[in-house]
Amino acid sequence: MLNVVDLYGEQIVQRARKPLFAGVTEKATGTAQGSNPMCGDRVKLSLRATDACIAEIRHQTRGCAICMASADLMAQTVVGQSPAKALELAARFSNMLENGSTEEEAHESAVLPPALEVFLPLKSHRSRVRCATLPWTALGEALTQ
Amino acid sequence: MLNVVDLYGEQIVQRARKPLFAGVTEKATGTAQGSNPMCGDRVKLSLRATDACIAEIRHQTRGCAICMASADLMAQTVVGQSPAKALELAARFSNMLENGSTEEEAHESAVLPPALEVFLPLKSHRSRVRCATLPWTALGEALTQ
Amino acid sequence: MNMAPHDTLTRADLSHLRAQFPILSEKVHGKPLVFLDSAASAQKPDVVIDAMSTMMRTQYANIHRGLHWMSERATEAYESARTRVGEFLGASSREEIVFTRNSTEAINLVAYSFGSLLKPGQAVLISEMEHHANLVPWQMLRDRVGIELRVAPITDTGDLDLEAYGRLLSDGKVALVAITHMSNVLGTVTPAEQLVAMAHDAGAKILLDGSQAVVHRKVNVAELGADFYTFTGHKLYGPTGIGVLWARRELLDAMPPFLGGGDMISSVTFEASTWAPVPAKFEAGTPAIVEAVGLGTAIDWVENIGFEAIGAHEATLTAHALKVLPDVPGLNIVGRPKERGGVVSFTMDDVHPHDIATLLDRNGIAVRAGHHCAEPLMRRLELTATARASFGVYTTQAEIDVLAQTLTRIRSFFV
Amino acid sequence: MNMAPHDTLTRADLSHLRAQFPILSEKVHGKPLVFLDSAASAQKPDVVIDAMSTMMRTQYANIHRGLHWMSERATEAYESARTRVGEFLGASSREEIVFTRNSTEAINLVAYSFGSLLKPGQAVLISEMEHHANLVPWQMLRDRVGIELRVAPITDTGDLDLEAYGRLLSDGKVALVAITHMSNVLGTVTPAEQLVAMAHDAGAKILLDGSQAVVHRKVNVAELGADFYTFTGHKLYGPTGIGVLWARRELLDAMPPFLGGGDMISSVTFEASTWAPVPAKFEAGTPAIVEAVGLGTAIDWVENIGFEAIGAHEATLTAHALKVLPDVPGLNIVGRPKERGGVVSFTMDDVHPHDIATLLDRNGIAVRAGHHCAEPLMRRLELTATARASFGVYTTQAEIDVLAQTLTRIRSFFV
Ligand SMILES: Cc1ncc(COP(=O)(O)O)c(C=O)c1O
Ligand SMILES: Cc1ncc(COP(=O)(O)O)c(C=O)c1O
Repeated sequence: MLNVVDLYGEQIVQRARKPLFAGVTEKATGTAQGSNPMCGDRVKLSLRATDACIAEIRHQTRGCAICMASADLMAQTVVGQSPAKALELAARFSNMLENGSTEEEAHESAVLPPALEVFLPLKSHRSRVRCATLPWTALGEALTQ
Repeated sequence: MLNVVDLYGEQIVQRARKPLFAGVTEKATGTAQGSNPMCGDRVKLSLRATDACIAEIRHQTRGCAICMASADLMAQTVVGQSPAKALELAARFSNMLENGSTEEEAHESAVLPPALEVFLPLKSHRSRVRCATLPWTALGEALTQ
Repeated sequence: MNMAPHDTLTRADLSHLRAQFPILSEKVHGKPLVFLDSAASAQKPDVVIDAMSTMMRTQYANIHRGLHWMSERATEAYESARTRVGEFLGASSREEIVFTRNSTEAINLVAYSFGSLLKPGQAVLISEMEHHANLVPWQMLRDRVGIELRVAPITDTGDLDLEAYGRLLSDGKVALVAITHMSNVLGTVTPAEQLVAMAHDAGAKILLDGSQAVVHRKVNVAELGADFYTFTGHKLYGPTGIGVLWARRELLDAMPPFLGGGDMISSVTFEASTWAPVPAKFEAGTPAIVEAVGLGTAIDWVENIGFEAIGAHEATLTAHALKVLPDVPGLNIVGRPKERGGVVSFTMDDVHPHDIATLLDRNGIAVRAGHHCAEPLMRRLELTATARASFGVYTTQAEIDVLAQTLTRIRSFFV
Repeated sequence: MNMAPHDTLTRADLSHLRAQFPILSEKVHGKPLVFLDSAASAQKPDVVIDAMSTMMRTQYANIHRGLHWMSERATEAYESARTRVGEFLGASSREEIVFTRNSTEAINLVAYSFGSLLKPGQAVLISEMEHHANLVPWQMLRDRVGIELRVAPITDTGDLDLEAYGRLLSDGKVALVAITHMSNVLGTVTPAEQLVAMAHDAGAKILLDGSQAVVHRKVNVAELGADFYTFTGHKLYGPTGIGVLWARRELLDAMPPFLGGGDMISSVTFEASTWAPVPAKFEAGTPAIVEAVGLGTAIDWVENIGFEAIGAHEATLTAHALKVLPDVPGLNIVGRPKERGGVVSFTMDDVHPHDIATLLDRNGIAVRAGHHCAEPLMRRLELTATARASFGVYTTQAEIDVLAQTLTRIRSFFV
């Protein structure tokens, strides 16, 4: 049997295969491109936002399943939120994956939207963490232009 | 008790203390200086020779007991010999110390004047071999000028 | 290891051999380790680990200049490792062997030292399939000295384009060719003798990056006719921290030193220093003494098996991989060179190489995924990354079968 | 080693400690080894040897970029060694630690990279008591770039002449001071804080060569205020093949890379490359992975004993040596600096240092004799060579007594 454990959960594989937020935002107020030269992952983000609310956000992602799913679930998580809140989530997400050593600790310390918890198993695959945080780094850029 | 084994034999210590061939040759036909920058050993040689015979040879040596004694015993060995014979001895001496791995082998392969056999124990102190060969290197230079 | 050299490895030889690698009985994520990442770094046999421990436990001191027993023994061990490397490469003298940290440093040494003798108007010629280690140092040299950097293209099969290579040499401006002897991505073994002959005809010196090649075949620098050859200990079943530059004596003699410090000088005043004879001139400071001794032991170990047996074994493995992997749905082999070593790169439709590697790892199988430090080659291949399985002398056909089966499952998981 | 840190080593501690060094129970020429050559290279405790073996036996692969378990574990081990070194030196971040082969390479890295930012008219200031490792790279830089090389003299006691140091800085042309933190010949511990303050007042950066100093005392680069600090693993009870450059982050950021290759780039095309963030920018190619891990273990081991205890022990040994050695007929201690570490150089009337070393060796005692890679210092002292006894944490007073007794016999043998 293929040992996939919980790393490539249903959610991740689904979103990687059929992203719901792929594409380009019309009349974007912010755009950014994040890339990881180490593996060629690349995320192009476009969004339309006011100070109060991210009205629309789309991504064009070329990369692995983790990166693709992360971009898509990020878009779903932040749409409708204020830019400030989104930036806070971005920081919390990276922090959750990059620090703390056990999944338990991370669960406790960071209150994340449940949809993002599918990435928690990455903590034991440190070399893949950047795949998941790349879209969030791009988001930070797109929002602070 | 001090373990000196046969390395610093009577001959070597005596010659180091009171060299018989120290000094400068008058009307020298050849001179040379050998030095080992690693330890500061320095041998200045002067000699008077025809094609047939080394009539006189003197050294001024600043260095360790091995180097000093080697210079002095070299002078004693080659004086009266032809330059050609002296060069042959020089080659044989270096060869004896630098090659072969046991003292037995060296004894067999190289026929050296018995006076020089006091240096054979150096074979198990490879780092000191250069101290003994330095005067002979200088001799080669002084004879081939 | 008291296996007599013979032509191929029997099943019994192989299990005897594997038993000498303690790490091969480790488990990863609860599964037996299947280590298919030897091209990145090979595992170490017991004898190498023991040689290093034993030296540190019983006969260690700093080398050279030490007049005491421990130092003389350590010096002897270090210098006899140099002799072994010289014999291994067919160098005409042991003084032509310079110990470095790795291949990368060996190439940089040439780029700094030999490179400082080059002048604007001259060129260095590399190829499209170089590892960054044999590319970036020449870019840096170009930017320092103002030489030209030329790149010989490869064909679609992943072979060097010899016609283009000839054209790039033809104006006589190329002072140095620096080309891999075996590609770490495509597995391509380059036609070294021919490259050497063409370089020399054009008046160029030639450096061969043997980091991958020495592991898989008998290399003889005299027969190759090369001017510089480099390799790295950790890929040859030896320790990390030790690599080798071989160069012709007259080149080493003519080259200025690279690093300054102890052991590389003949004498020093504040005004000026004079250099020690080679190879000391290029080995400033305390070298990786224990690691050099470990490398010497690794070479003994490899030669005791013999390159006929190693070559035959790896050829069998590679042929097997090239037979079973294409049966995996959606799998594409990257590169079909004429002559190749035990390295196979591939991609899979619908599954990113990173996901392949992570999922293989979850099943105990170690492969590498990424650009393999060869970004320009990736661009030439119009890929951003590949997965790569690479074989060592301890690899079995059964491991390759497990790889193929697991890849099939991974693929069906994603589509 | 589960000794709690305390102020001094009891006899029991010491024998417990010695038992951890397998080599110390070896015999040399039939006599028990008395190893008084630790300043050249220290012996290795069991834990260091075991850490290296264990890694190669159970958790080895090439690091970085590897997506599989073995590679992730090896990367973690390597990077946590970096963290340990950073803490050990009091660096403000782990990214300020660059692994090199040894001190010599660390200093050369600065000479090439920081040195390439210097211009004719600027000067580098060293001292009269530098090891060749902290002298030759600056001569080579001078000859490459056209800077001036200045030399601060020492006093007759073997201390740095601070007045002269100040004068040499006063015209503001000195861009970099590079001075030893402890002399490997005289044992002099230089007044580092003061040297740093004076250098900074004169607008110069300062590099401290800590190769000897880190072994004997707690070093904190933040408290020292230095800009660069270097040391070498093998003198700190660690492996060969690994050294350390610490530098302020902003300096590392501003400096161009030294060696080119894998792992030091961010992206590469044939036209140009961009560099990875520090410290990767300065670590091209496969590093000395296992050796870095060994060094991390050595540091743990040293810190577990504690520098209060180590310092107190070595001060006692040095004081004892300075008491008993002058009683040896004809013996002259070389250098009487104000503050010193566990290194004592000496000469004996009528007996050349080489003969001293060889005869001591015949009696099992390892000391070093020669110019100790500090020829210009020898010239300043009007000597061609000295004999040098140097102490490690495992050295005993009884060993120093044996040294003194044997020296007395050697002397009487010669006169
Ligand atoms: C003061 C000093 N600096 C630099 C070095 C060079 O150390 P390494 O040979 O490990 O590079 C030494 C050791 O010999 C030393 O004592
Ligand atoms: C072809 C080739 N050249 C050079 C290197 C660099 O080797 P190292 O990292 O040991 O310097 C490698 C290994 O990654 C390689 O495969």
